[in-house]
Amino acid sequence: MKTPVQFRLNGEEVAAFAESGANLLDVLRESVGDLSVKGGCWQGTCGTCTVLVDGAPRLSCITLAESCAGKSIETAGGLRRGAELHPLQSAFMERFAAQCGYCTPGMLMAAKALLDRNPNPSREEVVDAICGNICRCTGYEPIIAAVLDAARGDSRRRA
Amino acid sequence: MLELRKDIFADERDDNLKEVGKPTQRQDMLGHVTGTSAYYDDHRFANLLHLKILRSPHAHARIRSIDDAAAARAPGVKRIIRGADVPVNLNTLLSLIQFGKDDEPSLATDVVRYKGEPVVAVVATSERAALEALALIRVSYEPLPAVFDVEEALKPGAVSVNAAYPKNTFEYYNKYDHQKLRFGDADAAFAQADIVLDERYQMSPIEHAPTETNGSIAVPDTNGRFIVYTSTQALFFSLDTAAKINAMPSNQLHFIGGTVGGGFGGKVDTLTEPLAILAARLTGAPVRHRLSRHEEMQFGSPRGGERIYIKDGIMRDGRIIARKVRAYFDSGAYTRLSSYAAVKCAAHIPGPYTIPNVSADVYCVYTNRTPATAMRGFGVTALDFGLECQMDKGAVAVGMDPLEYRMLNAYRDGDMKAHRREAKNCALIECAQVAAEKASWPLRDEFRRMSSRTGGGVQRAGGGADRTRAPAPAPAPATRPAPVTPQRVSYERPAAAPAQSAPPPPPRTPSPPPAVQPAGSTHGAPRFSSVFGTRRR
Amino acid sequence: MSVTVKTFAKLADAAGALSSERNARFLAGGTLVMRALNEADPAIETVVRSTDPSFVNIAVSSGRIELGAGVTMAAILAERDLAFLHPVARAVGGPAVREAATVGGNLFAPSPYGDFAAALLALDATVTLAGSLGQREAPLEEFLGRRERNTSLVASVAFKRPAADAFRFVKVTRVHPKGVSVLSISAQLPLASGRLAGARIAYGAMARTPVRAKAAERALEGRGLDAAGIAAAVAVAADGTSPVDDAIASAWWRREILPVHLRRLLLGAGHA
Amino acid sequence: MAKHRGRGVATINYPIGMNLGGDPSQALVHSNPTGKFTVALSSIDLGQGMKSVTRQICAETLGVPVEDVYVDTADSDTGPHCMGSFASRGTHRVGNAVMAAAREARAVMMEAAAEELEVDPGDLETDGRGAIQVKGAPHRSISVRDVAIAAQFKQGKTISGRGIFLVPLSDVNPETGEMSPATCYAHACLIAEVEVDDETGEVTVLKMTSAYELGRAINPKLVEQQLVGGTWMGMSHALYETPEPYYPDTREGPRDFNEYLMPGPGDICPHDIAVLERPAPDGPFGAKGPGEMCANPVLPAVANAIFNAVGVRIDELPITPEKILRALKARGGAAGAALPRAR
Repeated sequence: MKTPVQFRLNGEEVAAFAESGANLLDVLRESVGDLSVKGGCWQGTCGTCTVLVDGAPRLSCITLAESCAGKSIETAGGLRRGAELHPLQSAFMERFAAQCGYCTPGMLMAAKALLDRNPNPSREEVVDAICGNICRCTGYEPIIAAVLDAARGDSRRRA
Repeated sequence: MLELRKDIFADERDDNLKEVGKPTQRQDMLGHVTGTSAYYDDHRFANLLHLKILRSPHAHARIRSIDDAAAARAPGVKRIIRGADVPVNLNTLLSLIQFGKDDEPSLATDVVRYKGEPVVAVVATSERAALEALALIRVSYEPLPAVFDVEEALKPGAVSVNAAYPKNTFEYYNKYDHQKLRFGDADAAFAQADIVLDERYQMSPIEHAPTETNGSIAVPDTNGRFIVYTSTQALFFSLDTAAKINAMPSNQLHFIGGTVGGGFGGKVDTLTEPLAILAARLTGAPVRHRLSRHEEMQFGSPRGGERIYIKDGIMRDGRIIARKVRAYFDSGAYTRLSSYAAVKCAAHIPGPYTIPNVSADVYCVYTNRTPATAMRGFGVTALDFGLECQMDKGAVAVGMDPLEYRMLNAYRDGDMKAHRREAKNCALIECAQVAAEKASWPLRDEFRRMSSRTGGGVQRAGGGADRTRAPAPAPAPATRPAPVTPQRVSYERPAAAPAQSAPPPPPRTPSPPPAVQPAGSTHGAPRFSSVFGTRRR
Repeated sequence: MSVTVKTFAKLADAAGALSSERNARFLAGGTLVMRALNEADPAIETVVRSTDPSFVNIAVSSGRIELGAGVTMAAILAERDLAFLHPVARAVGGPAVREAATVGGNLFAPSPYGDFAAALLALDATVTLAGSLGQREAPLEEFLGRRERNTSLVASVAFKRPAADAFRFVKVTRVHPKGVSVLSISAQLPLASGRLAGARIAYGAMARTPVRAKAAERALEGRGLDAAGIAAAVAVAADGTSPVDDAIASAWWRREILPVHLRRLLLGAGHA
Repeated sequence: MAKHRGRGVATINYPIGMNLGGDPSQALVHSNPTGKFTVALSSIDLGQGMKSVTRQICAETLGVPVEDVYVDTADSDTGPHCMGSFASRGTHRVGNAVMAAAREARAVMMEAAAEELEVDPGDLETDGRGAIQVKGAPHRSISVRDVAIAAQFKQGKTISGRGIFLVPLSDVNPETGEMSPATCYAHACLIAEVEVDDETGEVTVLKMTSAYELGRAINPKLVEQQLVGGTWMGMSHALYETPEPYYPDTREGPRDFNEYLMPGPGDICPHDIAVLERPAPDGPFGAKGPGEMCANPVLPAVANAIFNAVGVRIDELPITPEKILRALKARGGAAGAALPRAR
């Protein structure tokens, strides 16, 4: 049984038919076609699929798609404004904060959730913001540094 | 923070380069931060089918019967695949380079040899439909005794795990049940040694845990070809393996990959492609075979758990005159790549040190667990753990600073290694010097003057008298090591002795016994503990 | 066979559906149920939800605190009046999980999860259950003892506000800052003129469900938080616990370090 | 309670490429009609930076800016054979193949330029900024773009090259193990500083200091990525990771990232790294490869630091707090640790 779901994705109204009980991750990737959201576990344990729902970070793999009806969803695919990168994207580039790149979209969204609410976080607050996101390549340090850079505005208009 | 030490070995380099050596941005970085890098699963197809695997609940069992009738009738199910459907249902990864016998089925038919071994594949219109169908399959097993410990598996009368290797060991050169390394005469040297240190080390299995699990999508293409989008770490390795198992000419397969969400060795085994391709052939539709995280954690091949015994013969002056290693690679139920790792391990013995008498026996052993495979540092990581813990114990035993003990025994250009090749392009000593300097680790002058180049420089270290002296002061962080000037050592480093020759004589000047722990100081050798000697009080 | 999702505006109707529908599970934050759905758990045929505002209501008065079962860890962290519970809420997953994980869901989280439930145990919380026959209250401890057999819907939990600085919490994990419990200790230590009266101590991950440390509580009764009082409690710290071996830690290690961390908590050392 | 600090060291080397060799890689390099180059490979980039390293090697060899080179991998229809991305073989094996292909392409490019400038190819040099000029007479130059156009539309030359690199397979003597495992080795020394809680066995890694010798660092930032990430993985192997917590017993295997333990962002420590470059005689610009070996010294260095801190040796990985606590209890606490008995 499929149910229609309507929500805003990165500012645009989208509608999709979701399998009853489907998670938001599968609906975004398979039905809507936003492939910037990656799946890592479908268990709610790796953070790879992190998106923002009404500004709050959510694990899309354990979020019931139909519970997002009428809500505003942000994904990494919507971070860039035209050709201009979001400061977090620039900072991640400058700090070489991605290797395989698979956890990066989720990391960016987890970091955005923090900076949207707290523009001047401490290192501890940055560590807490990304602690639900697994990265197997970088050792986290470059990611923490990049988020702190972005908060300080060190990387605006660069990259 | 990373510092390039261009001053060291500068005479061996031409640094007049325009692009090489520059911190250029990664070609793929923009794609990564915008979420536009295309991994294997970022390709969409109409009518995509999903393949899921029914796995053995037993570590070792005979399959009596399989009833998949109900599953075949379940909603959304397009095809059930059994071992008999697999064109070539026996393979070993390294058969591509003629190494080892075919020993592993894609789908078990008569016996399952580890918990999680694939038995039946279901192809359905959704993952959920496939998973629900799996729950309807009834397999009748006759449980068999299992073996999980590498040394238990080698005992007479142990359960035989792998039909191709009934004695539970990989067969080397159609002749030996393990890889040998023989250099000098270790046993004779132990008799001459002041100290013999015999220790056991156990590596843990490790899951690669890439954030992207293993997976592939096989898509029927025009003219009978198949396009395969894959997370493989080795494109043609996987293509040729898939072609062999599907009995297809390799040019009917078009593999596309190259952007992979981490691998670390866990995406070499071609775990998903062969069945995805077979399913696509049998259904005529695109098929995705993606491991769940649970499958990746428990049934995707891990780094194997190696058990390593190391026995050193050491002279009081710190020279290691003999090293004997016995290593067991836990290959799990099938060979995959462990047979290769065992040879690589043997080649790495005795580590980056010049030891005149070396003997090693490295076994690739079968047990009833998930087959192991390559992982970052394959064949070496566990050995280095054992060797470097052993070096620490040796240093303590002779009362030497652990770093100076390593530098004393470190290989230099021109030294003969145990696998009978001359060492060249060595740099262990320089790494030790730079790390010590950065960490304010006290090294005595003669050690700061040492060199990896032929001979190795400086007066003999670790001699009797100066070991009793107060710890050398730490070099000021700013100081650079003295310029490296190649010169011969003034003492005879143990020569690479032929098998029959006796080990080198003990040092002329008698050495005092191993230094004793000064009361109240921290643990480890006296000079070593000077670093933190007062910290705890 | 696909799942049916039923959403109800009224909690009572949701409760009714939960008890009447076949193989029904209530979906709160999704950390447990959505994962089960993703794994095609055959035991779930109907998913019941509720949009009842009372379900996410936080009622804080000077003496009493009531939390709707749908209140998330993030909502608790946003509530200044609940500052004493912030360390507990922050110990539940990363930020994204805290946005999902609910008070009610935590009562069902299998060990080694369920640290918030352990904290509620130390707060002597009661659970309000909505069934087809209306609502009833039950002590949390009693509820946890039979949670596997529970068919009614947890509507809310309530407890007396602890005295200022009387509540302490420590969670021991291998991974920082986010990690699954090796164990957690929640303690309510009401001091009256230097003496403890009605101390409550509860553990997470030390048994099949969160459990009270009654022996330690008794040992502290009427004593001060001095060396002697603490030593008496620490001596019986592990009484009544039955930890298990799991992927996080062995029963042996849990038992060994429990007294150490209880002592440190009582000394006010907080998390090491 | 008492917390004890200690330092431990390890020095290691690591063979570059598949053991015994016999692991070829190929590369194709060609220019489009306007002088932009494509490298076609079947090698895999799983995060280690294969695309970027080979891109820089190709640009350096051709003598053009790195922006003018794009690496296309991995398509089995267009990319020639590569053994795969493992065994720290990417930079060394694939890098050499790309270098060979780029040399061949460069030779054609220089011939075509020479024909346009009416000089001997031997008298020409690239300026690395997209032009080819006469040695000593930079005013007599032509852009790579114009050379490519001329080669394609006027001279009928393909500015392209093929490259393969193969270390011939070594025999192994079954009796003695005599063999040629590798042509070059990377080296490292790592010092780890830890703090151990002697009441719980819990370990905190406080700092790492290291020196890595990698031949040539083709790209220092990518080397840093490998070393920082790799030492995190080494710390993880040392203290946390196992899919079989009760090995060799197979029970209680982790199923997810909550149960599979790895250091979180709150568990990491500062790492002060030095990189040394002793060029490998057969490496591309002397490069070896940092990929695998960077994790290896961390495991023993941490184990040795724990011994230095509390006097117990844990010889079984991972070094869990439980193992340390059991050893401490067996030894009667952290104080007064005796030296290990040597026979």
